[in-house]
Amino acid sequence: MPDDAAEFVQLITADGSRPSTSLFEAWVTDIDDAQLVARYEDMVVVRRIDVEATALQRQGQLALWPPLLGQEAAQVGSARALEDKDFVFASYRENGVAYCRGIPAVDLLKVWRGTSQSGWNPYDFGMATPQIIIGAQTLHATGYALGMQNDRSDVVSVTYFGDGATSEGDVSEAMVFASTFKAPVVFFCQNNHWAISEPVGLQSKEQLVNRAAGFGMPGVRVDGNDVLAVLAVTREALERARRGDGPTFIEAVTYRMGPHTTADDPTRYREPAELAEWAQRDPIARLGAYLRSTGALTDEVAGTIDETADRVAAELRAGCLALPDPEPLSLFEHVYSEPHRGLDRQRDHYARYLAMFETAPTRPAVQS
Amino acid sequence: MPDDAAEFVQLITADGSRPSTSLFEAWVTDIDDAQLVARYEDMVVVRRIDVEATALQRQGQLALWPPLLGQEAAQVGSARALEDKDFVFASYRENGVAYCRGIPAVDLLKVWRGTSQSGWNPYDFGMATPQIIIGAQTLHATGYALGMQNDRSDVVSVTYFGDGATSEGDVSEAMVFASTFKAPVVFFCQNNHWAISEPVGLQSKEQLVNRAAGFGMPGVRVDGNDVLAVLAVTREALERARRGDGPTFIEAVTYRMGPHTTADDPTRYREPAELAEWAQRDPIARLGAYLRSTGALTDEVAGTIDETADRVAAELRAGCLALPDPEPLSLFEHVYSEPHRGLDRQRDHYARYLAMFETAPTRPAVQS
Amino acid sequence: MTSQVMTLSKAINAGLRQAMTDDDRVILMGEDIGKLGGVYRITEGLQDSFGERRVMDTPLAESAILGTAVGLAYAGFRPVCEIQFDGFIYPAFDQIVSQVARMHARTAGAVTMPITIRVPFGGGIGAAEHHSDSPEAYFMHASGLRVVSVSNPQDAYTVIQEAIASNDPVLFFEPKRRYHVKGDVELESSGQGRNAMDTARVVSEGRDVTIVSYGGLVQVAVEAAQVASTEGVSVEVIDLRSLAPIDFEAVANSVRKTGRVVIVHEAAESGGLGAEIAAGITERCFYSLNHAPVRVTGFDIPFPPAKLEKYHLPDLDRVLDGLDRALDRPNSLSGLEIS
Amino acid sequence: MTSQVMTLSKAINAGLRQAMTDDDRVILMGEDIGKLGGVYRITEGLQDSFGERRVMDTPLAESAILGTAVGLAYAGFRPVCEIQFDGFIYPAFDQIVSQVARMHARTAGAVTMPITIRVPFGGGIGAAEHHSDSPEAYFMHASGLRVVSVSNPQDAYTVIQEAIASNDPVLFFEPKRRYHVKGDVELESSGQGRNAMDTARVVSEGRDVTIVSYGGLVQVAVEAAQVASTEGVSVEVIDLRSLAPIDFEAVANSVRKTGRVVIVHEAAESGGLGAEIAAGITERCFYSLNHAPVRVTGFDIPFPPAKLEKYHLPDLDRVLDGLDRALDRPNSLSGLEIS
Ligand SMILES: Cc1ncc(C[n+]2csc(CCOP(=O)(O)OP(=O)(O)O)c2C)c(N)n1
Ligand SMILES: Cc1ncc(C[n+]2csc(CCOP(=O)(O)OP(=O)(O)O)c2C)c(N)n1
Ligand SMILES: [Mg+2]
Ligand SMILES: [Mg+2]
Repeated sequence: MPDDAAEFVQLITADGSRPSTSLFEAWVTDIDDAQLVARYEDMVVVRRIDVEATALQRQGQLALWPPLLGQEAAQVGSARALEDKDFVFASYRENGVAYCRGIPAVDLLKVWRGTSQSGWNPYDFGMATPQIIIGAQTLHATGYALGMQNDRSDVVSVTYFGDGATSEGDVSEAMVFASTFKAPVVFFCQNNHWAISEPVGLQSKEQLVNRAAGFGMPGVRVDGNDVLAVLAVTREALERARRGDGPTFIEAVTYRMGPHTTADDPTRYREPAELAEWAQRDPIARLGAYLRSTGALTDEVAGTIDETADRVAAELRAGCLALPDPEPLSLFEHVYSEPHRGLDRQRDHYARYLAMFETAPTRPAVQS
Repeated sequence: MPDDAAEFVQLITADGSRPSTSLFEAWVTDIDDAQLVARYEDMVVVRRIDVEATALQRQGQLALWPPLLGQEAAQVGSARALEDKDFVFASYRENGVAYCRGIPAVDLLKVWRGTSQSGWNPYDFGMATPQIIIGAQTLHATGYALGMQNDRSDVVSVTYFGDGATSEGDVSEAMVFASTFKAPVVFFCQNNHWAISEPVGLQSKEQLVNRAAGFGMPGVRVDGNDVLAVLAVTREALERARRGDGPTFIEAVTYRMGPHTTADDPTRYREPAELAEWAQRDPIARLGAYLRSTGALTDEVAGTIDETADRVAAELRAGCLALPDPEPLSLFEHVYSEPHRGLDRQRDHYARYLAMFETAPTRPAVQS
Repeated sequence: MTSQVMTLSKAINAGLRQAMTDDDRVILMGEDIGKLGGVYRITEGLQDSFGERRVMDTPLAESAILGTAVGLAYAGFRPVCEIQFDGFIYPAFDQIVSQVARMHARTAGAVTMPITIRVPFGGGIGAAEHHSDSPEAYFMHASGLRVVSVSNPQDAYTVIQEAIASNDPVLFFEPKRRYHVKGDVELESSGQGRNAMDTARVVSEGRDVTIVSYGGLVQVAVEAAQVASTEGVSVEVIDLRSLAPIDFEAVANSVRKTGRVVIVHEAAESGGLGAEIAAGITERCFYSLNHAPVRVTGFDIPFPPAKLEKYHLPDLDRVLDGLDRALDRPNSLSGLEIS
Repeated sequence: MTSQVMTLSKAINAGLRQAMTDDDRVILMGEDIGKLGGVYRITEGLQDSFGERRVMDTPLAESAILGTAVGLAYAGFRPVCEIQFDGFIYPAFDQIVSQVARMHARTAGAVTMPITIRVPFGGGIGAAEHHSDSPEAYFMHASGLRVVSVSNPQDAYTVIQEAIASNDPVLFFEPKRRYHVKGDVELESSGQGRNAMDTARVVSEGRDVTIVSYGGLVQVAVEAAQVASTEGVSVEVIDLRSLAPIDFEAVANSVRKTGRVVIVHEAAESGGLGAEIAAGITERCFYSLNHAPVRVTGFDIPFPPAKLEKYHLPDLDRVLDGLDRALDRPNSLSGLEIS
């Protein structure tokens, strides 16, 4: 089990103490208890969204949902290190990142309810819509960073991907390009120990962070269940990119406590003991314990946070049920941004076809 | 210039001395002067083949030729470390490797004369035919190694690729698979400093050998112009693979002294000074100097070797000119190994079409 | 003859098991195919029976799955690669079209590539993006490959074994939407002579018009034929099975009889299989045709979000409308005509 | 009007230069395109003029070239990616069909992908394996992309600029065998209104039969028309230019007039553009057709070794034979008939 703090950056231990021995403390000197309570709230709300969405899926309101349970600190800690102007290219599981970017929770559901292929306008939040092709987004992030570099802006792009994704050629190629051109991009790998049913050991015999050096960029391994440590290392990486010193690879060691998606049954391939062990390192419980010890988290504060979470969840549910089904002819929208004689013809055809049914009797049922 | 012997394994220096300080000497204790003379002959013959093929291209007998000038030691040293049963998956420039595998030189020309897509039966020589898609063969080698492992054989597969190839996703994916499954495969990278017009620094800011560690395999950097050092490090890697300890990455530091292919004009993109500098480290001159200093290489021996080289070259030229043009209907051969109704129909059609011309008058010339 | 009722997915599983039992050079490779048995459980139980070396969970890298399969084929194995979903085959495109497809020709026949590539494909399952593609046309255009698809458990059982036994590389497209449909399977129908894989199957005979389809839409074609018959139209339904090469003899025989044809598939119309089928039919049956071949296909759009797929995918009504057009009659439902 | 005689390759170079001058968001990316100016020198001199940031030599990774182009498009750039040869586009296939093609639709129009992908394509140059492919059909089947090809310097100059100006992703196929052919180029024909890129061009008018082609074989079609005219046959030659979407209006107008059509391309017949063109013509012109559309194409084989390419590629004789077949007459050369 790679939970030995010697192997990664950790600022708050699994049982909620804060030894303050890490050099990375320097990156979070401005983070007071109030801010930590805010991160605690982020994580509680994000988990509540996750639970609600899972319930919506169980109730048939969503076709699928990819839970982030257990990865709240990795996502909140890194996303809260970003500035508004930065740009995120993530996979499908970064609901916590999306929340921190200000994306309304209901927008996360559109894809999984099947009403659209993406939930928001990327430019409104500095975050691309979810990427399903494993690893593809790491190249997009690198290209975006090259664009920022061309424009002499100090915007950084951040890409999220999983442990499994590190095996895809695209991720290696992204590291090659990023390194060669010193692109201002942060590679944020959430090593949640599983790629569906495959343990991380199948993807690599070596710690994933070690991939970085061979591609000519610094690598940092961080306790992904420690929101403060994640914030610190991400800040460092962002700062490096912003000052023109190129990419960083961060391996956030965390755990996917739930199934891969709601369609998955992890009992088929992993031991309950492993899950139990990781439950001891829960990112929320840990920060809660620390903040209780400092006195910043009282029952009253916790109660308010729970209320917020409940409100967000209730809004999410209401919003989900209110999502309108798309119109049939929207099929043809936005495939091209300019007129297209082939598709325009198909649209016309289909519109006339649909119109027929308005006046037509109902077809007799098929006996199949 | 990465010619500092501290940065790589070197047994014979550029000026032909042999300090015998390297630990890798242990791998070549059996190599006496007679054997070194044989390697010298290999390199001389291989270079002679290269020169002859280049001449054939200039004379219009070949459409193209990819010279290996300067890379003789990297290829001969590594290929001579192999056993017959081992299997090579190379790119298009490994003419020296092919020579050492016993492939008749004329077979190398078929591809470049355009009479066939490959020159030999891979199983006859334990070497796949040339691969043009950069990096693709590294996966084939890894798969072959997995097959050997399945069969509990001690055969090792060796893949050759260039510095440029390291950027292709396929090469990284091959390293992932090889490492995960401890496949008995050797990744032999000839860093000849150029990928057509692109210097190696565009592919990587880091020494290529450092790629290895992140993928969980040992990496060795070797003076690619020192045939003995290359032999030593390749033997070590083969031995590791054979005893079940998995893949190795070898970076052989060498230099492409000629153009990328005969179609290329390197004066457009590189300085003459660079070439001059590398000429000082010529792999053949160096071994020659060493063998002259030990007395093993006399003028007489050198003369015999030159005669051999001339004979091989003459045979090559004669063989080239004698290569038969393929028959039109061979177009349809070996596309499938079993009958194929679609292609069989096209073949019949075309055979009848061709037959028409046997009785037909000649078409009047087109005025275009 | 042992016959058994099973689902299409179980039939593939049984076929794989049989092929692995018959030939110990057959090995399976893919993501999550081992302990999990694949996200669709097609390989369920096989790792238990045949071990980790013959049922290999691979790292997440599709190009590597196919590229190492090439090397394994070099070494005398018969790899069966699972691509988890249709939309994830593209990273392996280069290895498939440049290596798998061409190695036999490149080596003048010295090396064979008996590789089977299993691809769950198509829509109709309410899935997320990249989980409903129909990429078969890309591969039928890549010389050196064979492409097949199945529509029922019996063919699934037989054809997967034939594909594995073939010395040529075969893309085996599995219609996800039909995985759970049951049917009778003769378990002894394998091994004896190759024909299911190479030939089209007449699903139901008819006189007035032919429907050519494959995979997940054969059932829709059959339903359309039933409805049409209530309207007095006799429809012949052909299940292609082999998409490359196409069994044009079977198709042309039918169209010469009926003089009319509707081609039905999920993939985009432009450059889809329907184009090749229509062109091939017209070349062969020009003087028998009473109407241009009609294509009823997915639109030329990226596969749409789940809530829209029912509009995108050819369904009963659209196939019936296609039949009406092929029959030169107004839409049998609305009485209206669209050109 | 400034008109100048230049080769097709120089015309592309001039078009790129103009596009880069007109819009500083245009950047070029590819292997060896900088100092070397590309292996075909299409980008010669551009890095000198516009610098290394706008003419980027990239590491050897085609998927990354397209994948980073997606990110650059996100950031408001208009990347023009060079794929060094046709046969090297497949490693980028996933990024092209799953990302470049679909990003606009995926984001409901929020993000545009004004990416141009330049691909030197086709045979006839005696090249080694993977240097003579004609992969255009793969891309015409991938919804979300536009696909164009050019056959002469004027179109090369105009269409490359239109492709770059388009907010949709465009595959721009350059016929290698025509790079060195010279022609008149109006240098001021750019910018004003988009039409060359979207429309087919009638190269020469005729009454008896239509030839539809594109790219490198348009010239062969023209030569065939000349020879046919000496035999009293009047041939209309159409250069498609736009391969996706196809300008079926122009094609159908011609075929309605001639009643006969021969489609000529280098790519394999099965699933090639010819299939779509034949099917589309038959759908539109069924009652005007006197003969099934005839396809004269490369065979369904991997591109053969150089010494064999002259047999594989449609040449004057094969196009003439195709014309004879379309005209229902015995081969004008041998007097024999093949069905
Ligand atoms: C190219 C590609 N191959 C396969 C898949 C199917 N797939 C979806 S998620 C997944 C596992 C990904 O694991 P990891 O990268 O660790 O991310 P995590 O799901 O753990 O967040 C797989 C194989 C895919 N989406 N894309
Ligand atoms: C996938 C692919 N992309 C591009 C090319 C074109 N190409 C041929 S050789 C070459 C350079 C290869 O450089 P390197 O790997 O260093 O090998 P070297 O030629 O130096 O031996 C390139 C870009 C190719 N053959 N395949
Ligand atoms: Mg994971
Ligand atoms: Mg090189």
